[in-house]
Amino acid sequence: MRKDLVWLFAGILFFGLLYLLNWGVKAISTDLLVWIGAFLSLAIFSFLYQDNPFYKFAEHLFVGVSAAYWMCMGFWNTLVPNLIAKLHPPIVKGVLPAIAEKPPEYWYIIPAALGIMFLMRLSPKAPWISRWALAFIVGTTTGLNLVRYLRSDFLGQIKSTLIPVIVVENGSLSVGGSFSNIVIVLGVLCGLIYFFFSKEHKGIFGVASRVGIYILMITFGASFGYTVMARISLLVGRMRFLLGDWMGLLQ
Amino acid sequence: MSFFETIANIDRRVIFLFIGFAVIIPVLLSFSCREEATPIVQSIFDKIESLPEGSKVLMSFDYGPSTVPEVQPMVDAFLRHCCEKNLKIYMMALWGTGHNLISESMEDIIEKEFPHKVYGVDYVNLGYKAGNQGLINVILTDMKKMYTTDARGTEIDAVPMMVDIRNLKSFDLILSLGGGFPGIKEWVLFGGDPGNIPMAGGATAVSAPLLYPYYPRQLLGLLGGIKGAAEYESALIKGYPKFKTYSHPAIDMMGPQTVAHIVIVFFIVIGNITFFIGRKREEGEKREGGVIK
Amino acid sequence: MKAFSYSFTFCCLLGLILLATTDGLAQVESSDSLLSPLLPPSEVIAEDHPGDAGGAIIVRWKLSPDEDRGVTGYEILRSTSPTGEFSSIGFAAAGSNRYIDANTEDSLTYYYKVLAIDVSKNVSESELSSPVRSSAQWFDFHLLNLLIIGGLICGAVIYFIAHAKKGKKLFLRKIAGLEAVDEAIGRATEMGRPILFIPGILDMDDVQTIAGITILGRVAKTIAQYDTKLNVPTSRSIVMSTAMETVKEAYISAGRADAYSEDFVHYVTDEQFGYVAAVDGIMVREKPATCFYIGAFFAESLIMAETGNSIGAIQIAGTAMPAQLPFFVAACDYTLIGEELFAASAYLSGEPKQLGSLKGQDVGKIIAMSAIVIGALLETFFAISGSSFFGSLAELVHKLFSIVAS
Amino acid sequence: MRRQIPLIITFIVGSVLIISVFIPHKPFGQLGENFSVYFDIIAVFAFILGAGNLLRVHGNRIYKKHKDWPYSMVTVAGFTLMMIAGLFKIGGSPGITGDLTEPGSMFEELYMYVFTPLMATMFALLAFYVASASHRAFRAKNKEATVLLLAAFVILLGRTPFGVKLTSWLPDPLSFLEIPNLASWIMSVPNMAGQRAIMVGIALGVISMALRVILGVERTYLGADSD
Repeated sequence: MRKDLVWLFAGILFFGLLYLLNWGVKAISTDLLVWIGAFLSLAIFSFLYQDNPFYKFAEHLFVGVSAAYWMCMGFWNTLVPNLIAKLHPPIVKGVLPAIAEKPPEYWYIIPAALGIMFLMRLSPKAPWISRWALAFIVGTTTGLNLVRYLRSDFLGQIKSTLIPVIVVENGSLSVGGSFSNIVIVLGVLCGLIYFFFSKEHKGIFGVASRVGIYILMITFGASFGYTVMARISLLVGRMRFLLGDWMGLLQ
Repeated sequence: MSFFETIANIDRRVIFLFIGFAVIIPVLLSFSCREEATPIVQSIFDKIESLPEGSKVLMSFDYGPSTVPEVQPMVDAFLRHCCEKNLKIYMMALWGTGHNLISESMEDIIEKEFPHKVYGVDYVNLGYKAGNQGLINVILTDMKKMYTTDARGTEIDAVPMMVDIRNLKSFDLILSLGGGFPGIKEWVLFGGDPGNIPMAGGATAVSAPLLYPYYPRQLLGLLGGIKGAAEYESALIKGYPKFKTYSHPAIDMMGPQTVAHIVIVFFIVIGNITFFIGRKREEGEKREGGVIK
Repeated sequence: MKAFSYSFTFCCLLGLILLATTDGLAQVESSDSLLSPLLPPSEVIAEDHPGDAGGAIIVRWKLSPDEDRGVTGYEILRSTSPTGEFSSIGFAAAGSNRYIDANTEDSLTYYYKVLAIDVSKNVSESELSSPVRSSAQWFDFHLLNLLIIGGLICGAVIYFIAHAKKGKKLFLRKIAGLEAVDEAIGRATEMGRPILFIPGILDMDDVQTIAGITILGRVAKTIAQYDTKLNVPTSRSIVMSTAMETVKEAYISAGRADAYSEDFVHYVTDEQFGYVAAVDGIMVREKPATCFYIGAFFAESLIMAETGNSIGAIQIAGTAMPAQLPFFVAACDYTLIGEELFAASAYLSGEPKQLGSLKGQDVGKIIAMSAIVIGALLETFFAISGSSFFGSLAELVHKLFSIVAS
Repeated sequence: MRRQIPLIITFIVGSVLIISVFIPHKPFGQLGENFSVYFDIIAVFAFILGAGNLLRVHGNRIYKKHKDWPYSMVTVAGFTLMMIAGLFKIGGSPGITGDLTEPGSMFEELYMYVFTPLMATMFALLAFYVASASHRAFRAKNKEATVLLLAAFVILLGRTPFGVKLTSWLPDPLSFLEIPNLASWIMSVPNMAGQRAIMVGIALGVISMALRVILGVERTYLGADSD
């Protein structure tokens, strides 16, 4: 018998026993499903110490269950209503009565054909056909993203940087406001200079690119620091489940 | 290995252990630390505090279930404060998901904790209307064009507290809760600014930084994430000690978060101290080495 | 570069003029007339909504002269015949002088009327609009600025790609993360440990994944020359088959078809955290000497990078997710920041054509920087002097960079 | 020829989509949306390849008695169970006509009690990793690292009551130096500037990368590296 499996089974058995024996104890949960959730949570947490049979078990279960989850979602939420029901509505009469009455839309034959082309990878004779579907996907992605990024990230961000570097408020100069705006404008300019590829970062250009790096470092430090609290709140949530819902230690 | 080296190369599992305890212990003890309201939060509290009885407050529920943990505590605190101050509360939603959240908030806070409040006189649910910023644009000049009934289907002029409402300018304060789109930004740009109406809001921690630029001119205050909510809850408890016995989920969340935060800050400080001492020593050794050679 | 600055300025001006002419709102006048019956809105004009796929008509009118005397709003009526029955299609608030009817059939002719309504529910009806039909257009003039700026940048990129073909040598600055690729692969070979490549968690419909896969192709070509195992777990089926194809070709073109194995690339699960759980497992069990994280990442970035760090792997990351960059910068040895990710495959290819495109990107940066400098200066002059000349110039630069949804 | 056709497809699809942004007229206006729908459909077809690969990898391990083969059995079992529960909509009141995530169905129960705790706990590991990463990375090793450290430290402190108290004694004219104010200034000014520079750079990178792909200069993804 393998040692890791012995440990795994012993652990599960122990957990099961605890579950069975807790019937008299008032606080602890009696819900088997909560116990399963608690066991899986602890199994994942155990990875923090080191890899072990419990983590391996939870990880492999997670992979299997979640892969199937997304496949079922794809089947029922995309394939059936957006393809089968469009091509031949009566087929889905049994599952989606509301859609079954609509007239068929035959141009959906195109994605169906592309999907089948993609599967031709498996064919021993013409696997290269799958590249046509792939070329379609890549063409779509690049075409759509080119314009999307140009719009919101290029034009949009530049537009928000068109700000006065001297701020006048109620007729008088606002020192703080002006300083902030100067930092924003110079910060964006220097940041962009840092990204220059085809010019050596030397002289004035080099100085600006150094400033650019510092601005980026402030950005990274600040965003990191800002996120820490949100990450801890996730752990608080898990602990409340373990200590409260499962062990009943919280009122 | 010297003491400093040991600390500098500390096994990360030790840090994990500290973080674990930093969360478990405060959760077990329901430890909460006193949050001091920062000016950006206190100014909202002061504003509501300064409103005379019967003032009209419009609350827009611009969030969905995924951000409920962060935003709901803010809503609850605002509702309690307004009810306590006998302000008239008008609730609406720019988000479809906000509709149910209004009903739930009414049930959980107003109906349960302030049972003497009368629907239609002290508070009203105007429900969700589509249109995003366009909706704000219209109600800036005419409220009843969009809201011909309340969410319960009562004709709008039959709701007593709606009689003297013409448009957004009829309100003394607008509170937008959410932070996504549409949300606080749209309220500022299309409601607060053009109508010159006092505005404040509560946003998720992620979206709050993008709203800071509007404070304090266009937004009189802003609650950012759980921390902002906790600060408001403490301001409320400070002003009205009776709320101490009420639920304060944000403060409860903050306790463990703060302790864990401090542990992280502590480790950063220790890491740097040992790093510098280590480097000094290395330099010293190098120099000595040079002499011997 | 000079030529570009000039042409940029020229195009800016051209665009501004065009933009300035497309959008003119009618000036509104109001006169006081007391105690007379409510006066109707006048000059109702209905036109096809420009720059759309049809199905919408804009109705404009001159406000009722009684606007200040309690007009609460306008009701828009529509009919398909001038004498037929008019039905209400919507309201506009007081003070507004246009309404978009987004529910029209392109084949029908419509007539519009606008009613003014006041506090006491009096109504007064405008004259009939002239007949109008909605139609679809072949060009959306609201996006002219997008076309101009996009055209300039794309033109620059294409120009330098074509230019580079002629074999002109380009200077390119070093990118530390890419310099380290060879060393990282060599190290894995020396240690006899595998190399892990994570192409992000998004599908092929994200351009970062495409960047990740191209870099994988280049990296795999180098790896093929050593006897090192490559492990590419993917979280999307399409990414899996694309990566398989890419790696296989890389091995073939390196002349090492024999060393390629179908097991290099494998699918795990579409679920974000399920995928991370599995990747973490692979890391602690196979102990790769080098980890690449190149593509689109979310919260899982730090979970992977910290686990990778704990096993002592050299880590090279690259992403254009601004929110995840801080974590990679903190936990990895090298990070390709944003734009560098997309430049990486060109760098690694070493082909002049690809490298030329990078020079085109730099022209884009010059455009961005000059726009910011010009715009900020104009805004500043306007703020100080209050002069309407600078005000309107600043406004025009704003328009050039705004995306107006009509 | 086999190499040329995909390149032509990419070129046509990519350029038509770019042009279609400016042409509202049918059928161009809708192309982007339609093609995204196509993508989702192709992705579902591709699941067959993904599932096949997953089962092949774990099947091989079981067959060859790889050292972790019992765990592979767990994956296969979990996959099969969830697949049957989902495809046949087992449990749940209306059966096959109902919603996939109908409360009470086996699919939903597995999601709630197996999937969710695993997901939430995996996510919660971040709290630990964020601590170990900051301990290691936030050190004043050089100038850049010092700037990173300082920015992070001010923001971190600004979010604890301790940090607020630390500087609350500052007189009013210096109130902008109070840590919470400093923190929000960093967030909304230099941080924003950096974010913008990154985003503008990314946009340019995407544009150039997309053009290289559309023009067929970059073709690695097709597995065709050279001409």
